[in-house]
Formats: sequence, C-alpha cells, structure tokens
Amino acid sequence: MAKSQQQAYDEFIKGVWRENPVFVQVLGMCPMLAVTNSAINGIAMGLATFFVLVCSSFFVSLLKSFIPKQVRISCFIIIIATFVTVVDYTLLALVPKVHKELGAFIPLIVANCLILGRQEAFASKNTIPMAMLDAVGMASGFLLALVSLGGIREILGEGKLLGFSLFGPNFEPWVIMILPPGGFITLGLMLLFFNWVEERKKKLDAQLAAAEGGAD
Amino acid sequence: MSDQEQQAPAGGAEEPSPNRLVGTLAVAGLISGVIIIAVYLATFNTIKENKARELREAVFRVLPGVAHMQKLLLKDGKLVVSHVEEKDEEPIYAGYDKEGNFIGYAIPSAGPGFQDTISVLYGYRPKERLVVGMWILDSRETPGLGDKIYKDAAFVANFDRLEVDPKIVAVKKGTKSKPNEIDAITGATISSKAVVRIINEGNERWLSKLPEPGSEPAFEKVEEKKGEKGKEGQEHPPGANDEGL
Amino acid sequence: MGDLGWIFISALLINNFVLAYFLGLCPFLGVSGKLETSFRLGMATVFVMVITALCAWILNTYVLIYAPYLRLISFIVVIASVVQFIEMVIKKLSPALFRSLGIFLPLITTNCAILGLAIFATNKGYGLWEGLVYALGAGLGFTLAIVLMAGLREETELSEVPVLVKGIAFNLIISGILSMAFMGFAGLFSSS
Amino acid sequence: MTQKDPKLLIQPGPQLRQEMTTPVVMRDVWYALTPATLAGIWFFGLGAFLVLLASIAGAVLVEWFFSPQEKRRYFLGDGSAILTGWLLGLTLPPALPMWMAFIGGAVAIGLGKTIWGGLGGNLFNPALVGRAFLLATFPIAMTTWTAPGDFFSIPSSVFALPLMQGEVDALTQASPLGLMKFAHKETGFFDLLFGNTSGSLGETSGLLLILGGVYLWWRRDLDWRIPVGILAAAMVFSSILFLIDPDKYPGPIFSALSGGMLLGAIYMATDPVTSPLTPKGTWIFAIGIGLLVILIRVFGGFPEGMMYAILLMNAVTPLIDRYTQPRVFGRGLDSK
Amino acid sequence: MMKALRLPGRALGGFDHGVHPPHHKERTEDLPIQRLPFGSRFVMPLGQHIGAPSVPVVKAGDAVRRGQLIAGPGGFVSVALHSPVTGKVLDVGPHRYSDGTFREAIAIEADPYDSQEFEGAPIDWESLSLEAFIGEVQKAGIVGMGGAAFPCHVKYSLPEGTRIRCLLINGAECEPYLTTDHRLMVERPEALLHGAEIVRSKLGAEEIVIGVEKNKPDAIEMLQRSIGPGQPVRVVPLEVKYPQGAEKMLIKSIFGVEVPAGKLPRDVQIAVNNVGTIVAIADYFQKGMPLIERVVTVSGPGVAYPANLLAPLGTPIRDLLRFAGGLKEETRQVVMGGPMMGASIADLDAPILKGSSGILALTANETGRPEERPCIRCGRCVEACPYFLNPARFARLARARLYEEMAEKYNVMDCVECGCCTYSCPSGIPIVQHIRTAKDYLRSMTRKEK
Repeated sequence: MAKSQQQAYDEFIKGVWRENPVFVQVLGMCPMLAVTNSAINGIAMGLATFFVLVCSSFFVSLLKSFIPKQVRISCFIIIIATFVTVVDYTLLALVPKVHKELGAFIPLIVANCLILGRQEAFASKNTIPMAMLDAVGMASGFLLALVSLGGIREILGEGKLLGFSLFGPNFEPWVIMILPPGGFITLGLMLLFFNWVEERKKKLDAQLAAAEGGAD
Repeated sequence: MSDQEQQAPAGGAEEPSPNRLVGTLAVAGLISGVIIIAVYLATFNTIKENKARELREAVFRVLPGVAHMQKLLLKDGKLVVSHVEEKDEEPIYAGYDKEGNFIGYAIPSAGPGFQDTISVLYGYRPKERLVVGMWILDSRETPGLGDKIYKDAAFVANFDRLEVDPKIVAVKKGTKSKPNEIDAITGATISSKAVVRIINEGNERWLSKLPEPGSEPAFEKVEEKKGEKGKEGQEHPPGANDEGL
Repeated sequence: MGDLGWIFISALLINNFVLAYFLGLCPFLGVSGKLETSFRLGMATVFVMVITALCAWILNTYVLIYAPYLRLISFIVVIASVVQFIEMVIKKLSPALFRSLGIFLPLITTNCAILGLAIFATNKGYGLWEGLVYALGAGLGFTLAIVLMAGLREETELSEVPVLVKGIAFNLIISGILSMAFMGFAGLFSSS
Repeated sequence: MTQKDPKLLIQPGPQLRQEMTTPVVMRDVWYALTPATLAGIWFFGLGAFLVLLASIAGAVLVEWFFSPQEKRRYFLGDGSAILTGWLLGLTLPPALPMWMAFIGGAVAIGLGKTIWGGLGGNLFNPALVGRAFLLATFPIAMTTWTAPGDFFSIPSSVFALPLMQGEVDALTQASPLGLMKFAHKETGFFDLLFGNTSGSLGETSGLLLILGGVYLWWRRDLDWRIPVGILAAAMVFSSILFLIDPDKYPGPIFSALSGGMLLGAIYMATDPVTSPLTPKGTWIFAIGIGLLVILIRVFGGFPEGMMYAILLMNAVTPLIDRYTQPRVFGRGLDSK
Repeated sequence: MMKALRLPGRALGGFDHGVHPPHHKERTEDLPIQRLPFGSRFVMPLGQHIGAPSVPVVKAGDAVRRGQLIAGPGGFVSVALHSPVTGKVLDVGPHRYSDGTFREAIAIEADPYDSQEFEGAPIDWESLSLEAFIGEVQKAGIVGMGGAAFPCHVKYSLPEGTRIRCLLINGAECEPYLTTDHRLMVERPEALLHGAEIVRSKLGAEEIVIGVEKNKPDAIEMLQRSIGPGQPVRVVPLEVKYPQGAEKMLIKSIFGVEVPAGKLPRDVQIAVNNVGTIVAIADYFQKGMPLIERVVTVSGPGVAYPANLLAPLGTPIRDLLRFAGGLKEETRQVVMGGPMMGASIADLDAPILKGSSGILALTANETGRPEERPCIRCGRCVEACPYFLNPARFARLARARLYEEMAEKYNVMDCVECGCCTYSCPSGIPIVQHIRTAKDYLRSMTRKEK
C-alpha cells in the first residue's frame, strides 16, 4: 500500500515539478504566453486547461480498449475538442469578462500539444486512477506555470497582483511586460532560471556523491 | 515537438475492419455532438442575455437618458426596425427615453488603430448634429498609453456634445478651442486620432442615410428581454468581436 | 491604404502571428534551426493557411450558421482532412513539390497558427477575399519571422553563447527582441 | 653570444600586426562622442549628465557581474560596455528618472550582449535593445522631452525613486519630429544643426555628431558606407515624398538632421558587430535602414523610427551576410 | 578558352584589397651585397624545396668540391643539390631544421685550407632544346627564390597546347624588411636581363615584363638603363602594397587578368619568376654555377648591423647573425623569410635554405601581439583579403570545427595564407592559423578518401 501511495505521489508530482510541462517539456507555449498578462488570466486559462485535460484523460483511459489504434488520434481530438467547446460555452455564459480577455485562445486549447501528448503518452496506456493522477499533476504544473508567469507579468506590468495594488499609486508600470515581447523575455528568463537551478543541483549532487565516495 | 509525431503505429495486433474504424469515429462524433448540443442549449440563454446586456449597457452609455433601444437596419435606403439577426448587415441602434421618445442613434464603427482594429460605438443626436458619447467596444491599444482612449475619463468626456460639422478634429492636449475639437492624449496621439477618424468615417457612412429629424422609426414595443425571435444563433453585437483580442 | 492592403500589412508586420499573437510557436522554436528548412516550412504554412481560410469561409457561410456549436470540431476535422487530401494530390502530381513542402504538411496542420487563423478570421467577420488576404499576410508573416529567426540562430551557432542560455530559453529571448523590433511597425499606415 | 641565446619565441605568422586594437577602436568612439555629449549636457543641464551616468553604470555593472572571473580584469579594458551605456544614454530623454536609465543600461548589456556570449556574439545593437526595452516599458517617460534649459537646474524627475513615476517639472516640449508628425511644424535648420532643440540628450547637435563621424572616418574606425547609405536613402525617399506633397511630408534636410538620424547612422548602425561584413551587404543594410526610418516616421505610429529601423536590419543582417559573399578571386570568371 | 593576353606597359591599377604594412626597407636597401665569409660546417637538407626530397649521391667521408652534385632529384617535382663548399661530407642523417624538427640532411665540413673558388664553365644555352633546357635547370637545382622554393623547371614544362606569351619577372618584393631582390636589381641588372633573355627565348615568349614596386626607384632606373636596344623588356612600376608579390596578384596588377582559382599563371599564357631565380639561372648558364649560394637580407631591430649577405646555402643562421653584429639582448624572435609569411626560427644553428630570403631579428615591439579578443566582425579582414574570401567567417567556423563548411561554402582552399587578415585584425585573432588548421584537416581528409 505504501508503495502504491508512493507511486501515486510520484505520478502527481512529476507533472508539477520534475516534468513540468512548461518549464521542462516546453509544451503549450501559445496559450502560455498569449494570455498570461495577468495572474487572473493565467488562472482562468490554467483552470480551463485543467478541466479539458482531466476530462479528456478520464474518457481516453476509460475508452482505451474500444478505440482501435488506427483512429486513436482522431478520437482523442474529437474528445478534446468536445470538452474545449464545453469550456468555451460555459465560460461565455458564466464569466463573459474573462472569456473576452482570453478570447480566441480558449478554442486554441485544442491545439495545445500538452493535452494530446498526455493522451497519447499516458492516458491511453494506463488505468483510470493513474491517468487521472497524471492529468491532475500535469494540469497543476501547467496551472502553476501560467500563474507564476502571469503573476510576474502583472506585478511588473501593472504593479498589482490579482488586482491588488502593491506599490501604491505612483508606481511606474512596466508596460512591456503586458506586451508580447515581455511574454517572450519573461518566459525566457524563467527558463534560464530553471536551468540555473538544475545546474546547481547537479553540481551539488556531484559534490555530494564525490564526498560520499571519498568517505567510503 | 508535439508528442503525436513520435508515435509509430503499434504493429502486431490484427487489423480491425474498416467498418469498425468508421463506426468508432461515428460513435465518438455522436457522443461528442450530444454533449456539445447539451451544453450549448444549457448556456444559450445566459450567453444571449449577457450579450444583449453588454450591448444595451454600451448603448446607454453613449446615449445618456436612454431607457429603450432597438436595432435598425438599412433596407432599400430606408432604416427599418429589425428584430432578427442577419448576416452581412451593419445595424445601428436607436435609443428612446422611458416614454418612447426618440433620443438618438448609437452607431458602431471600426477601423485600424495603433495596434489593431478599434471598434467604437458612439452616440449621435441628429437634431443638434452632435456626438454625445463614445465607447470603445474592442481594441488592443498599448496598455498604459493607447488604452487611455477608454481608460482615461477625460478623453472619453471629450465626446460629450461634440459637433460633427465640418469634421471632428483631434488637437494637442489643452488646445481645444472649437466645438468640433477634442484634446488628444499626450503620447497616444495616433490612438486618439484613430478614434476620431473612425467616428468621422461612421458619420460619413451614416449621416446622409438617416431620416429627417423627427421622422425616426418609432419605438416598437417588443419584449427585449426574452430575446428577438428568429434563428438560433449567437448574437454578435455588431462591430464588437466577441472573442475580443 | 485600402482595407485589403491594411489587413495584409497588419497580419504580416503589425500583428505578426508569431511575434504578437504567439501562434505557431512550436514550429517557430523547433524548426528554425536551419534557414533552408525554415523557408520551406514557411512556404508550406502559407499554402495551408490559404486553404484554411477558404475552408473556414465555406464552413462559416454554408454550415456553421445553422450549427455554430460545431465550429471548433468542424474546423479541426475539415482542415485536417482537406490538407491531407491535398497532400496526397501533390504527391501524385508533383513529387518534387511534395519533397520540398509535403513533409511539413502534417506537422503544420496540427499547428495552432492554422486553427488560430480560422478562428480569428471568423471573429473578425472577414469575407472570402479579406480572409484570403489575411491568410496570405499571416502566412508570409510567419515565414518572415521564422526565416529571420533561423538566420539569427544559424549565426549564433558559431558564437560562444553561454551553455546555460542555449536552447529554448535563448530562442525565446531572441524572439522577444525580434518582437520588440517588430513593434516599430505599430500604427503603420493607420494614421492618415 | 653562443652561450646566451635569447629565449626565442615561436609563433605563427604573420609577425607584423597593425596597431589598431579593439580597445583603441572603442576609445576612438569615446573621443568622437565627447563633443556631442558635452553639447547635450550643456543644453540640457546637469540632469542629463546624471542620466548618462546612470545608464553607463547599469551597463558596466551588469557586464562586470556576468563576466567570468578570469575575464573580469578587462571589464573596463575593451571599453565596449561603457560605450554601450554611453550610446544608450545619448538616446534617452534628458529628464528620464535615473533608475530607468540604469535599468536600460542593465538590459542593454544583459539581454543585448551577455546572453549572446558577450562582445562579438550579439546580433542586435545592445544599446538599441536597451532603448527599445525602455521605450516599450516606460512609453510616457521615454517620450517626454524637455526643452533646453538652465545648466544647473536638475529636473526632479531625474531623482524619482526606483519603480516610481517621475514628475516632470521642467518645461516639456515636443521634439522636432513630434512637431512634424503631429502638428506638421518644421524646426529651423540652424536649431537642428546646433542642437538647440528638445530631444534625446545626445542626438540634438547635428554638427558635432558629424564632426565625430568625420574623426572616426579619418581614424578608419568607421565603415563610411553605412552613414552615407542611410542618409542617402533616407533623403532620396523623403525628397520623393516631399515633392509629392510638401505640406504633408518633411523635406530631406529636415529628415537627415532631426531625431536620432545622425546619432543612429554614424554611431549605432555602424556598430561592426551587428552590421554586415561584406561591402555589398553593407550597402543593402544601410539603404534598408534609410528606407525603413522614413517609412516608420512618415507612415508609422512613431515619430522616430531610427531605433526600430536599425534593430530590424540587425535581424536581417545574417541573411544579408549569407547572400552577399563577394566573388572569390579567380572564381566564377568563365562559366562558359 | 582564354582571352588574348594584353601586354600593356604600365600597371592596370593594381589588385583590390591587400594591406599596407610599414616596409622597414630603409635599413638595408642602400647596402651593397656583401659576401659572407665561409664558415666551417654546412648542412644541406634534402627537402628544402616543394616536392620529393633529393636523393643523396655522397656518403659520409666523401670529399666534395664546391658546386659538386651531392644529391640528385628524387622525381620530376624535385631538384638536385650541390655542395656549397669544398670539404668533406660529415654524415647523411637527421639534422635540426629551423622550425626545430629533425630532417634528413647532408652535413659538410668545409676544408679550411681551400680557397673556395668556384670553377666552372659557361653552358651554351642557345643550342639547347626546350627539354634539354628544362633538364639543365633541374640539374642546377634552381627553385623559386621568393620563399616558396617551387622547382623552377616544373614551371617551364608546359602541357600540350599551352604557350607562354610573356615572361613576368617578380621584382615586387612586397614583404617588409627584405631587400634581396632590390639589391640584385640594382647591382646585377645585366645578369637579370641576361637570365630573362635565356628563359624568354627558350619558352618562346614575346616579351619580358618586370614588375617593381615604386618604393625601389633606383632599381627601376637601373633596369631601364640596362635594357639593351631592341630587347623586348618593359619595367612596370607597381603600387606599394602587400601582397603585390603573390604571383596571381602581380598578374592582376599588371595585366588586369585574374588567374582562375585552381589554375596556374601558364593558363593565362604567363610564366612568373622571381628576380633571384632569374639571376640564379643566369649564373648557371654564364658561369656553370648551380644554386649553391643566395642573397639573404639580415635585418630587423634585433641586429646591430643589418646587411644584404651573399651566403652559401647551408650556412648556420647563427653565422649570418654574427656577421650582422649578433643578436641584441632585446631580441625576442628570429624569423626566416619575411615578417608576413615567414616562420619563427627555433634553432639558430639550423641552416639557411634555397628559399630563405631573409633572417629577421625582431624585438618585443614587433612581436607583441594584441591580446586575443572576440571577433567584433569589423570586416577589416574581409577588406584586406586579396582573394575576396571571408576570413572572419573562417575564424568563426574553424572555432566551431565546421571545416567542411569552410571548404564547401566559402572556398577556404583558395587561401594562400598571405596573412593580410591576421595583420589587419584589431582583435588579435590568429585567423591564418585557423585557416591552416582547417586546410590541413581538409587535406588529410581528401587523402584518406583516396
């Protein structure tokens, strides 16, 4: 039992951190950059993707034995597109303001390589609980990335976080952060930061290993 | 790149019959269609109301004192009231006070701005030949600069009681001296001028086609709330691209 | 500037699909290593985009007014099938053309720029000609961006870019600078 | 002699080297920039000097911070970081808050140079990357021009706290290009020549910029084709427009002297690292810039297009270089 | 195939690109050629020319006379070697070469009691057929004396259907410091003209053109004065520019013709010889003296008394330097050849060779290199390269080890390593060195494929 718990935890955490879809696998760049000019947009997009990914994974995993290999991609796409349409209409009905902000990028969730990729690589080969864990992990990782990028861009770009002013009225907003170049550059720098952390960790590990080897 | 590229079809398993393949797809399509239609129907009314409310709010904003509105279409050179949605028609909206007296038109117009198309709705009172309000439906102007065309109250206030003859002109901030001039936004001259140009273009397109003051189409009491009858479809507030970019 | 002209310039430079809308980033970041390949990918994209615009217009005009809720699914399915069909036709008729463009076609069809084009053109309410010009501008804009990117990347292959920076992070930052340079086109031909 | 041979160096030829080295080139550019810089400080006061210093400080600190330990000893040595900060400073409004200038300098080196692998690796002009970043980031502060004024009065905006807006208390005045674009008002020839107009702190004095350019040309540090090509293309293009409608479009002399045209053409576009190597490519590059500047100024959304024109042509430079290789001696002669 | 050759009397405006290094010739250009006293030990490497090494015909202990054959040609592209002194063969074996490596050589000890007078008889060249003439030149051991040491007779062996219309004599001497050709033209114009006449008549060329850089006005004047009546000789003053003396550049300067890449001057109906080579030919046919001595300029700020020395081949470099007053303490580097294309000397006891036109002692002032910095793509090298190559690109590609691309896209094999690019580089990048590495690699790859 402990072992399977450990495994479940692993499946979940790999998407959030170790195989983070954005920072590590560099998937789903378009929505990642296009809608993250504020944290709230990032959250909305992240949740929409979360919903689509989890629902699709559930159905794909459920139906995996019925779907012949030859048409599986088409089936996946139909399933994904269905849920994207569902999200689209739901958002439009419930929170039209957010829908307007995200605009055409909601339908474009269909083209997010992350979602199709997870179906192909994981959901279609695993049991429902595992597929769900994987989907929740990946979607959380994606959400995390969207929110952090959106947060950074909002803090610098408007001096606010989730709409709350952080620096007072005299703050000079960094307009570029809300503009496309700001998206590119911020994400580039974030990836750079991740590389740097990884590099350091590797170095530390190597030093530790060397030290241990010496002790033996 | 995307994962699906890497996948080689797994060999070994026996070929399923083509019927099976087509069947699977058909079933998938069917299920998906059912789900979609269900959601569509469930959300249809709310979405429609949202849209109508949004449009009404915009119209009320550019035409102060309006309580009712209706859509007008140009048919054979005459403005007629329309309750159905039709493609490829550019409507304008007429606003009426509580008693049903005509107040003015709300005219949508769009054109290139600094970054992308700007969609404007502006109120026009034919009797005095005045623009009485302006509202940006959609724009992608630079945050902090160009977006002042709707965020800067002072700029929006420019369009209250603005003469349309001979033409609206944007001048440098603080130098407004004539009733047909507006103060441009410092640093966003292009965006300010674009708004003015878009309104002028709207005027050019519409003013000659409007009926004589006094002979506007009367307000027809139709249930606005319960939606116009006609084909089911998303109602697009004209000019306002709902998927606003 | 006529309307069509402005639509073209806008899609090509001002609202470049890659640099302002972040569409088609996967191929933009992934395939821009070699100039030759990038150019051919760009040309193939132009081709697919024009077909997409045509399909989208037909769907919008004749199908989707009756069933707007099928927009997304029908775009995906119809565009993918039409492109695949054309791919087969090209393979039959002109193997040379197929060799230079064909291999990219399936890759492009799954690209969000294509779907994005169809959705944007619909949202903007473009008619047939406007849609086609928009597709041409967007496709050429994509080509321009990816070719410039490939030129820059080929050049940086030879310089001593820090190891830490190399890869996607670096490409993103180059894109950012390129995007900044393209901001210079903002407002082009819109002021009278 | 047989006993004490000197220790002989073995090194590959050629044994002779010309005297010009990179630091000397950089220093030459310093000298060339000095008169125009002093003029700018004279016109716009000590505040301008502080802005310039902040920009240089940003550039030099980032350069120092990111250079590997063993290379730190020449962080001032080759002088390129100072030059980048300096050039950036010259393109800034004289009343810009110092912290913004500092960030500009830091971005110029950080994004414009360091990540590309340092000097020689960058494909975009670092100073202009810094400026483009600033213009996109602080559009209002970056387009608030002050009129030349008292030497000792420093606009309080210069001392704005980091991240905070600067209240510009000096007399603001549209730049000649802004006047042209938005009010169709042309500034006088002599004002443009001597720099007594509002504008970036180092770009106003046309005469001194040209003098510096002549010095660089005389020192052979400058590819004369670039400024000549840019100015010629820009002037021809604007002449054509001027002939079409003199009321609407600026004349060629105004186009050549106003804004960052001279500063850009002589000091920025000529940055060897980011301009093509081949002579033919250089012409294409220069003419491209000249045309783009006028295109952006006249038809675009910005009053000034020099920065964008140069950055865009920087982006094209690898392609230009690739397709303009000169004909190798003795090749491609008789294809018959 | 080739356009008819125009033979103008003046330079057609020179070649494009190139550099203008300070020429430093003032130290030795007015000093008459002096004979270096014979030393005691001489070393004649077997492979001091391009091509197959010579084959020794003497063995240790043999007595040899000055001018006696000591090694025969080792093939067609090879020449004979002759003893520079009268004395005794010490051994045939590896000896230190100027670059520090050991190579097969014949060491000879001079007979201290011999007068070292050369005895020989003139050769009746007029009756020789072209083939016989070519054989004689090979037998005389004559190679290009400008530095490359390419066997001279090979140039004269024309393939079927080729003809030479003009004998071009290279008196450009564009390398800084060197004044050997200059002094020969001033002091021995008759020998030069005579040798030229021999070659011209044997090759059947119509005209002799002597290209001399304008910084040698006395040489130009002397030659012009010495031209006999009716002799078809023109002296063409040339712009002072490096590498004016590279044969393809010289042809371009004088005739305005580009020798196609991979082709030789004979493909445009021209034969090019160095001044020193022609004088050596004259010496052989007039006095019967094979190539056993040559004029060497010893110069540079590292020597007290620069000189133009007529030295027997195989003389240790040390002897020449000693004659010039010895190395000053501040000497950092000794170079054999010119400062642009010459090579550093590792061992002062190594001998001078047929191709050694100068021995230069350089101080820190000349040898100091600017610290190597990143390429700033200033384009100075591109504007210096006389072959219109792209050296900046080469340096970058070589650093990334993309040697194949250098050859396929940028024609690196056309480079003659003249050094203009490195000379002009403000960032101190050893571009030529990178190019040499690339060329070596590419050559070894082609060899492997074969």
